[in-house]
Amino acid sequence: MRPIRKRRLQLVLLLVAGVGITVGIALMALQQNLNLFYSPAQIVAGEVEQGVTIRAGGLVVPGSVERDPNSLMAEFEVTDYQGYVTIRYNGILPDLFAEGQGIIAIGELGEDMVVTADQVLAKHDEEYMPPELVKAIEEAGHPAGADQYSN
Amino acid sequence: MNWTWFHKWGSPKWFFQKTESLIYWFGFLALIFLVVGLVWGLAFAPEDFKQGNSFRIFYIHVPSAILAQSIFLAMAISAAVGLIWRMKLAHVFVETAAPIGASITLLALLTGAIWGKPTWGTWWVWDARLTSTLIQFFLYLGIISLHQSIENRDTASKATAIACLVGVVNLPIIKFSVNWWNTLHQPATFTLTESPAMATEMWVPGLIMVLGFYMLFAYLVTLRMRSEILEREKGSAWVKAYLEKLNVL
Amino acid sequence: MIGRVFHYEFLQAYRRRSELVTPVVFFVLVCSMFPLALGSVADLLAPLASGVIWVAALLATLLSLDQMFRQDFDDGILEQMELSEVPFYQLVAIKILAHWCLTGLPLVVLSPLLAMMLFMPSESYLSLIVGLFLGTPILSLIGAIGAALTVKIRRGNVVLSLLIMPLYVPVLIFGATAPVMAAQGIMPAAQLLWLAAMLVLAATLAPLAASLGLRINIYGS
Amino acid sequence: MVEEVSSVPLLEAKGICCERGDKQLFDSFDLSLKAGEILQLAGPNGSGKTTLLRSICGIFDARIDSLVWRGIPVTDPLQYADELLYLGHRPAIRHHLTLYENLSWYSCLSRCSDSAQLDQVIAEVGLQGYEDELASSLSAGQKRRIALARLRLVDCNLWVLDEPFASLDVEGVKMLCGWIQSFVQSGGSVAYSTHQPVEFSGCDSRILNIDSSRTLNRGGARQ
Repeated sequence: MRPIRKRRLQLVLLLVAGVGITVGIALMALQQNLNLFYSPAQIVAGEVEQGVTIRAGGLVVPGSVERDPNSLMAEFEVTDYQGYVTIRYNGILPDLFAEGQGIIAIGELGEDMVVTADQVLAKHDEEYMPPELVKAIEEAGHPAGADQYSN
Repeated sequence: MNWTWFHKWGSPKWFFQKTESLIYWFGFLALIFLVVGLVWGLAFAPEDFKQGNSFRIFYIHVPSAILAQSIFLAMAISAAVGLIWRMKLAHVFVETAAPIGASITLLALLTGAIWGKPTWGTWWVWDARLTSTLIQFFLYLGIISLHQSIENRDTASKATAIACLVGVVNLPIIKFSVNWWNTLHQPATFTLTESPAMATEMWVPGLIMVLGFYMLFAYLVTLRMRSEILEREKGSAWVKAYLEKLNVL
Repeated sequence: MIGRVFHYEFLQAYRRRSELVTPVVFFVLVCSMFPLALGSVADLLAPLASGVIWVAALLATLLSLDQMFRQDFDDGILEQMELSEVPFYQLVAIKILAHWCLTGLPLVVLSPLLAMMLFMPSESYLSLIVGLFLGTPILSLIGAIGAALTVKIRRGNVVLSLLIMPLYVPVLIFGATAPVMAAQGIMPAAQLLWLAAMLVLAATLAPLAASLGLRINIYGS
Repeated sequence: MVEEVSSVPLLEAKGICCERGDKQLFDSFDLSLKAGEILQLAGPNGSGKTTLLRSICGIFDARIDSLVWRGIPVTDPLQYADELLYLGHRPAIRHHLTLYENLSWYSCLSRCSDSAQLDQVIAEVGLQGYEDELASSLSAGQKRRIALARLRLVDCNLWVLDEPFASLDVEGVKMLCGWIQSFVQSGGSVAYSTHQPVEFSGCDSRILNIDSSRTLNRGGARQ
C-alpha cells in the first residue's frame, strides 16, 4: 500500500517551504527600493546615503533655474511641497524641461546636499494632467499634486 | 453546519428548477437599476467641475471595471469548487461566465479609452490600471479558447478550471509588477478611482449602476447556464418532461 | 533514483535535440532581425537591447513548449509515470528541468553574444545574464502548465500562447528592466530578487498544477 | 462455482460509474477479483473494456462507491498502484531511448533496479542483441515485448493488461500465456481484455462479458 498520508504531508511541507522562501525573498526585495526613487522630502530627511545613485523627482520650483552662460551647467530646485532639493546637471536639459514641470534626476547626493545628476528626465505629465489641475497646484501650493512623486 | 443546500444547488436539475422564477427577478432588477441609474447619472447628476459632461461615462466605465474583476474572482472560486467537490454545475458557471467576463472587460477598456480621449488627450495610456485590465482581458481570451479547443467536455471543464486558478494566482503578481513598472516611467497622474471625493448626488447613481451591472450579469449567466444544462442533460427524463410541458403550453 | 530518472529524461530530450535547437535558432534570428529592421545605429539599439532579447527569449520558449509533454502523452509514458512509485509531480518537475536545460539554458549562454550585437552597454551584461538565468526557468515552469493543459489539442500552440503569454508579463517586466537600470548605474537588486522569488514560487506550484493538468488529460484519454 | 469463504478478494469495487463524453458507460457496476484469478473482459469495441481497466488502476476518473483492496478500504486506486502493473494498449516505450535504457528507466520508476536482472529479462523476452538499439527502430511486436518485459521486472499482485496479445507472434502469445499461468499459480491476479480466444488450463479463469453483464453482473458473482 502506498503511504498516501505520508506523501500528502511531504507535499504540504514542500508547499509551506516553497511559499515561505518566496515570502522571505519577496520581503528582501521589498526592502530594496524598487526603483531607488526618493522624493525631496525623503532626501531632506536624510534617508539617502551619499555616493549612491538614486532617482530624485519633483516639480521644478519656478524661478529657481540658474544656467551657466558659458557651459551647459544648470542648477535648479525641485520640490514635493514638503522639501526642497537642489539639483546640479551638466548637460542638455530635455525639451520638456520647464519651471513647474515634473522631472526625475538620476544621480548622486553630494555632501553639500546637492544632487549631481547624470541624467534628467522630464515626466510626460501634461499629456495626462489637465492644465487646470497643474494651475491649481501652483496657485494653492497644494501638496495633492505632489503625491505622484512619492512612492 | 448543514451542507445539504450546497449539494442541492450542485444538482443541475435542482438549479434549473429553482432558477425558473429567479431569473425573471434578476432580469427585472437589472432593468430597473440600469434604467434608473442611467437616467439619473446621465440626465440629473451634476456635471463635473473639471471634466464637464464627459465624466458621465463613469457610470458605465466604473461598474463594468468592477464587474470584470468580480467575475474573474467568482470564476476562480467556482473553478476550485468544481475541482474539489467534482461539481459539474460549478464548471458550467465558469464556462458560461467567461465570455460574459471577457465582454465586460472589453466594455471597460473601450469606455476607458473613450473617457481617456477628452481627459488625458489620448485614447490609450500604458497606465498600470489599463495595462493590467488589458492583461486580464487576454487571460479571459486564453481561458475561453482553451475551453473551446478541447473536445472532451469533462477534460475541457477541468482544464479550464485549472487555467482559472493559475490566472487568479498570477493576477495579483501581474498587477503588482505592472504597477511598479509603470512608476518607473511615469506615475499615474490620477487614478480613476481616487477621484476627488465625489459628491453624493454623483456617486449614488454610480452605485445603482454597479448593482444593475451585477444583476445583469446574474441574469445573463443564469440564462446561459440554464441553456447549457438543457443541452448537457438533453437525454435525461426530467428535461424531456420539461420540453414536453413547454410544447403542450 | 531521481537522478537517474533525470538522466534518462535528459537523454531522451537530447536525442531529439533537432526539435529543441529550433527555438534557440529562432531566438538568435529574432534578435538579429531588429538591427535589420531598425537600422544598425548603436544609440537606437542599445536602449532596446534588453527588451528585444527578453521578448525573443519569451517567444523561443513558447515555441519549444508544445513538445514538452506531447510525445510522452501520445506514447502512454505519462500514464506509466502517474502509476509509478515516484510521485507524479516530481517526475513532471524533472521533465521541466530537462526541458529547460536544453532550451532555456542555451538562451542564457547565447545572450551575451546577442547583447553585443545589439550594442548593449557593458554594465548591463551581468544583470541580463542573471535575469535570464532566473527568468527562463520561470518561463518553462509556467509554460509547462499551459503545455500540460493543451497536451491533447492538435496544433495547440496558438491556444498555448494565448493562455500563457499574459502570465509571462511579470517576468518580462522585471527581467527586461533590470539591465536598463544597470545601464544607469543602479544596482537592479530588487528586480533580480523579485525574479528569484517568482522562481521559487513557480518551482513549488507549477509542477503541481502541470501534473494536475496532465492527470486530467490522462483521465480523459 | 466454488468459493472459499475465508479468502478475502484481492480487489472489490462496487458501484463503478464511468462516463465518457456524454455516454454513460457504466452505472453502478460491481467488479471483484480474487487472488489467483484470471478475469477476461470481453465485449465489442466501445463497450468500455479499456475504461473499466483504467478505472480500477486509477487513471480514469470514475466514481467508485466503495473500493476494497485486500480487505482494506481505500479511497483512491492510486493507493494500491504500487501493487499492480498496468500495460495499456499503447506500449509506453520511449522511442529515443535504447531497449536497455527503456527497461532501466522503467525500473527507476518502480524503484527496483538491478542490472543483472535486466539482462536476464531481456533474454527472457527474446530480445538479446537489441539492447543498444533505439526503441524507435524496433518493430511493433518487439516494442510489445519490451512492454511485456516489465511483467518480469516488477513484483506485484495484480496485472492489468489491455489487449496484451496485440501484435504478438505465436511464440509471443505462448510466452505471455505461460507467464500469466505461472503468475496466477503463485497467487497473482490478472485482469485483461482481448478479442483473441485464449485458453488457460488449470487456472481459475472467468470471462466477463461487459455488454451483457452491465445489468446482470450486479452482485451476480457473489450470490
